[in-house]
Amino acid sequence: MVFVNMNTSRPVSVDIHVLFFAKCRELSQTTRSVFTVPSEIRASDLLDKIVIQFGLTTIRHNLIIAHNESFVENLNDSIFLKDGDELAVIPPLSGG
Amino acid sequence: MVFVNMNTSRPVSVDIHVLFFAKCRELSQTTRSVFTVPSEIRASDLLDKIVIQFGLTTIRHNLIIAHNESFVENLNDSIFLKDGDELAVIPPLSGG
Amino acid sequence: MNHIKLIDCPIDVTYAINLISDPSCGASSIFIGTTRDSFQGKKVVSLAYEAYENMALKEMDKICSDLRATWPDLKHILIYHRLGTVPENEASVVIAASAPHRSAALKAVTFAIDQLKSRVPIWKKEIYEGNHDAEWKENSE
Amino acid sequence: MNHIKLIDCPIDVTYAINLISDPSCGASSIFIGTTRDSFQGKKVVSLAYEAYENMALKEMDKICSDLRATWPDLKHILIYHRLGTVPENEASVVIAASAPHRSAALKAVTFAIDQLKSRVPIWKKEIYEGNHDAEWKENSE
Repeated sequence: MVFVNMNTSRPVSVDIHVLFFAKCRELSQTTRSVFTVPSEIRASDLLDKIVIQFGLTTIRHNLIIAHNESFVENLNDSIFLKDGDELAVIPPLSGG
Repeated sequence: MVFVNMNTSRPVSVDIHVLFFAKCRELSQTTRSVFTVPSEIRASDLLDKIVIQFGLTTIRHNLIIAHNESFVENLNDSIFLKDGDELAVIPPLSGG
Repeated sequence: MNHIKLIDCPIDVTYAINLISDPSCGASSIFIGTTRDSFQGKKVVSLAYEAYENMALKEMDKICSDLRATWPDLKHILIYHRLGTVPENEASVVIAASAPHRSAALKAVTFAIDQLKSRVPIWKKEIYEGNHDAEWKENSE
Repeated sequence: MNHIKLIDCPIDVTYAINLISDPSCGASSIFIGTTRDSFQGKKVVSLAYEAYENMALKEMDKICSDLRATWPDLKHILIYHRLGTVPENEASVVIAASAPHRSAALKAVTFAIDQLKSRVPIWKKEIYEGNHDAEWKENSE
């Protein structure tokens, strides 16, 4: 399933909220940012975009993402985004 | 090793303290009794003597014994008793 | 340090937890055994515990030695068992352990309560409401 | 009942234990995670925790569901995690569970702390004495 703009055949873009925590928050120097992304995108590609945009390249390989408060289990999966969706960049956990 | 009275060749008798707990205490109607027994005896034979003497036959097969505050692991073992030794009759445990 | 006691009055769990806490330890694990209010449909009014006290303390001490042999990182171990009448819903046993990391603390407490039930000479009699006979229990688990 | 909280002030362990106690339960198991005073020879002055709060609460709730699916006898479950600055030697996390028998309570708490460390979005930064850089930790165990 691919969402396309019927006029241009390009994927629709959506505005999502990207959240940063812990070391990501410090490196990106923000806690929350609106980011425009394709409505369908492979999770790893989305993560790469965010990593480049927000200066997280040094920790890229330790990051996972959560989409609307649920972990994206496999970064090879495609995710489908809607305007206003919440995407969190998750560095290694250290609760407990 | 057998302790014998050199004059009679009979095993030496010793006086031990027998302790009763929980259901054993209720059945025997005593907490502590001095009992004269051979200084060397198989643990199961000793237990049988106590069971008969103190009215514990109904629960005989649930009993173990402790000699000077240590469990006798195997009732087939011989135990060597001295005057004043402490022997406890131990019904099934229910601590916790 | 090992804290071992047979106690005739209510066990102060908060005190017990403070006793085993230590700045070097990231983990404390605590088990509390409590008198339950019923057994096979009979309402338990109270429990009475008795012990072969000297031997029970020796066996509790041996449990501590066994724990330390298996988990050398353990810092403090506490085994408190109550004796005498224990009203419904009060703690009959508290076992606690502290260690730098959680695994030792958690495993030690689980092992200790299993050991306590199988080798410490303590007995429990349940007293029921109505005219059910009181019963000496047997650990089976 | 499930008791789940992210807390900005000291966790009251005694209150937590009372919350999970129940007349039908013979066993309570409690785990307390505490800030340690040193890491690799550096003295820890304090820890700061932050969470993705909404998601953390969701994940803590999922842990409770998983526990109840595995040990249906569990009565009460409590998962409290502290956020913000936690001084040395204070509890950062308390997990507790009650059940009629000890096995469920003990296993559930062990499982819950493992799960919490691996899937609840909470992060810890250690602040050291002297001029060592503060460090975001990673759970590895």
